[in-house]
Amino acid sequence: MTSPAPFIFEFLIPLGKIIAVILYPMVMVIIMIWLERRVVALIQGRLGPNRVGFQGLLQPIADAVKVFFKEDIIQRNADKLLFNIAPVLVMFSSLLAFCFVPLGEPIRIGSYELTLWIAQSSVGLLFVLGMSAISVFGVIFGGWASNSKYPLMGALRSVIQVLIYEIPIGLTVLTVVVLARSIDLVEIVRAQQAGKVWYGFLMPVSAVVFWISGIAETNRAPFDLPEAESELVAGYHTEYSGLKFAFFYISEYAHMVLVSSLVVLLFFGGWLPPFANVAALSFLHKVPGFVWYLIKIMFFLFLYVWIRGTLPRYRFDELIKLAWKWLIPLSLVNFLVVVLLKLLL
Amino acid sequence: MSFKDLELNMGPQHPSTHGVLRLKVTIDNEVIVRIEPVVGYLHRGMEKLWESLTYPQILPLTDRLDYIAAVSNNLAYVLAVEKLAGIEVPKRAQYIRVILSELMRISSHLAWVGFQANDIGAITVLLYGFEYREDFLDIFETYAGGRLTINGLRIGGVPFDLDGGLIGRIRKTLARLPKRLHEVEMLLNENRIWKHRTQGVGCLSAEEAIEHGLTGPCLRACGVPWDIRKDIPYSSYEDFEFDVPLSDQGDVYGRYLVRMQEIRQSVRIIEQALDRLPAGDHIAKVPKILRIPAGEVFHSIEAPKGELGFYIRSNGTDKPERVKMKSPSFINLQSLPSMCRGGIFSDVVSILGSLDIVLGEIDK
Amino acid sequence: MPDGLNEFPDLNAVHDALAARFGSAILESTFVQKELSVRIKTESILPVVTFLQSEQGFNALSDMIGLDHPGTPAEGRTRFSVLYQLYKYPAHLRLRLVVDVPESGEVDSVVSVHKSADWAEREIFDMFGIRFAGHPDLRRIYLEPEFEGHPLRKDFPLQGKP
Amino acid sequence: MSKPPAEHHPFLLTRLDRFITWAQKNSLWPLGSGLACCAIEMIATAAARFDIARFGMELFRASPRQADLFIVAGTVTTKMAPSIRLLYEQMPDPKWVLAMGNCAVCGGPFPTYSVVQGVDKIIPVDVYVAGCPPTPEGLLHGLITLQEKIAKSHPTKVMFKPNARRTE
Repeated sequence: MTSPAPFIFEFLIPLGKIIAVILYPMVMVIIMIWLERRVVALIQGRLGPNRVGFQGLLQPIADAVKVFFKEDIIQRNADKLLFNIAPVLVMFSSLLAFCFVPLGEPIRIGSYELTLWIAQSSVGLLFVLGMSAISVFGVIFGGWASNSKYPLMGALRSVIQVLIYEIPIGLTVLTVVVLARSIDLVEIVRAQQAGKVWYGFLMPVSAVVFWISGIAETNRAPFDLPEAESELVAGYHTEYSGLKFAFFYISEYAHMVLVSSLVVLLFFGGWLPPFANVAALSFLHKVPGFVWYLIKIMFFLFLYVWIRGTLPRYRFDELIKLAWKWLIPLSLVNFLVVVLLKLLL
Repeated sequence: MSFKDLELNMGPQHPSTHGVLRLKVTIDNEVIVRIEPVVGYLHRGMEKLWESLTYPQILPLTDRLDYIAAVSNNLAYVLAVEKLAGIEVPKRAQYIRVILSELMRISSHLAWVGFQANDIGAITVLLYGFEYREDFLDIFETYAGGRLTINGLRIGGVPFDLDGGLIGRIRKTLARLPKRLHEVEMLLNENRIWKHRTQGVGCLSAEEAIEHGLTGPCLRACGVPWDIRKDIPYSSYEDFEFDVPLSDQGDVYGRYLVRMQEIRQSVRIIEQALDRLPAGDHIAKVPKILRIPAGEVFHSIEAPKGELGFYIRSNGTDKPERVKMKSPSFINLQSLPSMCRGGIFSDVVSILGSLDIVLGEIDK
Repeated sequence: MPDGLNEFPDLNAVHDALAARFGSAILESTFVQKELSVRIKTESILPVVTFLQSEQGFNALSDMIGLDHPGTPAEGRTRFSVLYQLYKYPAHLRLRLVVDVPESGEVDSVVSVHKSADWAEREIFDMFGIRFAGHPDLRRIYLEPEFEGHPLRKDFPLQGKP
Repeated sequence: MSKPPAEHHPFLLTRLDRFITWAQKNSLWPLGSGLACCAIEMIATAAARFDIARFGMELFRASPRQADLFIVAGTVTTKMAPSIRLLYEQMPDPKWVLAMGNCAVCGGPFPTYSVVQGVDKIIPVDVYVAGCPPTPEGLLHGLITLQEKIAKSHPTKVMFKPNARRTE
């Protein structure tokens, strides 16, 4: 081949995608941080950041720049290697998971088909779940390496919490897999398109259990025990300062974006427009799928903030009880019912 | 590092110790084995300082004891001094004192519910509580010029009279209050997480509570109707009709319910006082240099936190020989270890919050 | 019997019972400002408090107060006094007990009777240096352990020792 | 190294300075540390009516490692002084201290044996806010004054000369 086109397609586009896969979560995180501070402020009858940039939109950027120029403290008794690895691990795993998160159907540019994901794999969903579970290692390393009591307790709480809530997540994901006959995220969305009903409406129990467990996985209120400020100071990242702390901070938000994306992909039709069956509303199809996707993600991110602004924090034993007594039995029964119905119908 | 008998040091700088309290907590995994409060990080030597000041000079310093309800401290102090010096306070002044101290009680309880909710993780309630409290601080600002430590009373009466404008403002603020309390209660009362965190946590039976010397809402949450305003009325409290809210749970939830009801009773008292505000002077004639003949007196009142008393011993000069403050938080905090027995680490935060301690009056 | 006490039969009954049981231990009783104050011998504080708690129903110790009166030893009293402010619930009676303590003397701790005496006694120890025999954990409560002197003693300067 | 300040600072570095100080002054995360009465007014400043969130300062950090601004809100006693000093030293550079209230400024109404007569006896203070306690407006004024002070600082100098801030 002599034309330069293949070179562009084979090298530059993947490069662009790699940059995009880092930028996209980052942009979402920045929006999310801003959204959280503004929305929580509005819930509480305040204004929230509104001095930096238009309506305070530059606030997260100011925070990031400031944090970048902060002193980095590694305390004397810390395990330096693990202490340094932990934030990188957390950040890396949450960004890597985005490789397999599709943003929409492929776009045709001339003869070239541009896919809106970095990698499509038949086990994409497993990979994403696995990556998000790896970040708990970062939390353990961080909490243990700090050689301090509060971070250690925070890390332990985090491990137990994540481990327990993996179970209902796995069981509810299985119901989706059973219906879609695939663990490829793109195929799952296509199956919802073909079935004309989003799985969230077909299996509301799965969607709710997945969402609750997702909040617990991301250590957010009301399950924010690992960093419960009134008990554990700042939890596992108490001893972190500067950029490393920012890594934890950003990855927490990236994780939220990831969980919201998963909920949307698995249960709410990803980039599919709503009311696909209603002919009168067919103009909704004119809006690009990506926009629908973002709107849905934003809704779930807003839910995160809403919940945080409303609910108190669970106690540790209640948190475990909630999982063992409610979520796990519920998701088990739900799984059985879905499988039985699938077999019978 | 072993997780059996892990010693945790909460404070003196910790987000939920309400100031500079230090708790030495020994935990076995998440269960509390031992807990020991360490106080004194805010010990300012008030009692020593008071011995070198004249009686009126002491008054503004009492504001800094329980700084969330400053007028209550003033009231206990001036009542003790007046009792010792035999000063007769005009009826109007007594009513204004009641109004001010009940307003303080409301603002203190509003701040409390905010802190308590924040400790349990409901940050929004903290901001609601503080927003509603601002209205009351506005009243104090209009009345005395300060927001928090307003030095709102004087020996012999009150420094300023209540005028019509301020009375209207108080009424307006009180009229707004029920809706706002309802808003807070909607967020908390039937909230499952809130109930899990507060019900059955930090229980104390009535006998235990009396044995520990507990006073105030914490005692009334155990079902003991001990309210000095009713039992040994002072400053014309006998003129007003009000109930003493009780709860028989003795847990954190009970303390929350009692305090929310107390706000409503305070509203009742203030409305009655405003309706029947007698005419007359607002301050008695008190000599510029107050010399009190030798003697001793103990007088206590029902402060938002409990029984707040002053023991004053005079020696015939214009300065007291000894002023001792009986602080409710000091006694209430002592019961923390018994309340936390067998609890979970997270409970410490919620129990400590429910005691409504103020380090200023514990450490003096 | 102090003047005016017979107008308050409840309190009078308590005083009579106390006088009947511990007649020799009572040094002085005063009734001023409707407050009954009974000065008793130092060594009999624990039995008196126990008696009042178990048989007279004074179930709460509101406060303990330390006093330093360096001028008075000449009048036959010692340098320090410790005051016990007792409260009877639900009868709403108050009673003040006073014991005198010499400069290096000790008082019996009443923690075994009233739990709220624990910190109160530590506070008096911290501020005055009065020791309480039998207190489970007599340490400074407000000041750091290294602090020298006892601030509420009259000979302690306000701004601390230089 | 006797460089005159500001004027002879290289152009690029002053641009960078402006950028960094812009970020720093707009994202002052205070340490959530309250000592006495002033702490209540500090919380009131964070609450709805005054809302320091507008300036990006509402993230009260519980851990000193993540804080930029130490608001010493209240009386510092001799027993508390070592902890205050420790907290200050646990904060990463660049850090600022605001002494809130008369007690933190100079000991306030307590000239007694147990009160440190001003927090500047133990840690360096950038801005003093008087009052007993200062009103939230007063604290906000102090914070804005601090923002102005930060805007005039030269963080790049500190970067190239790590001990500059300490010896200044």
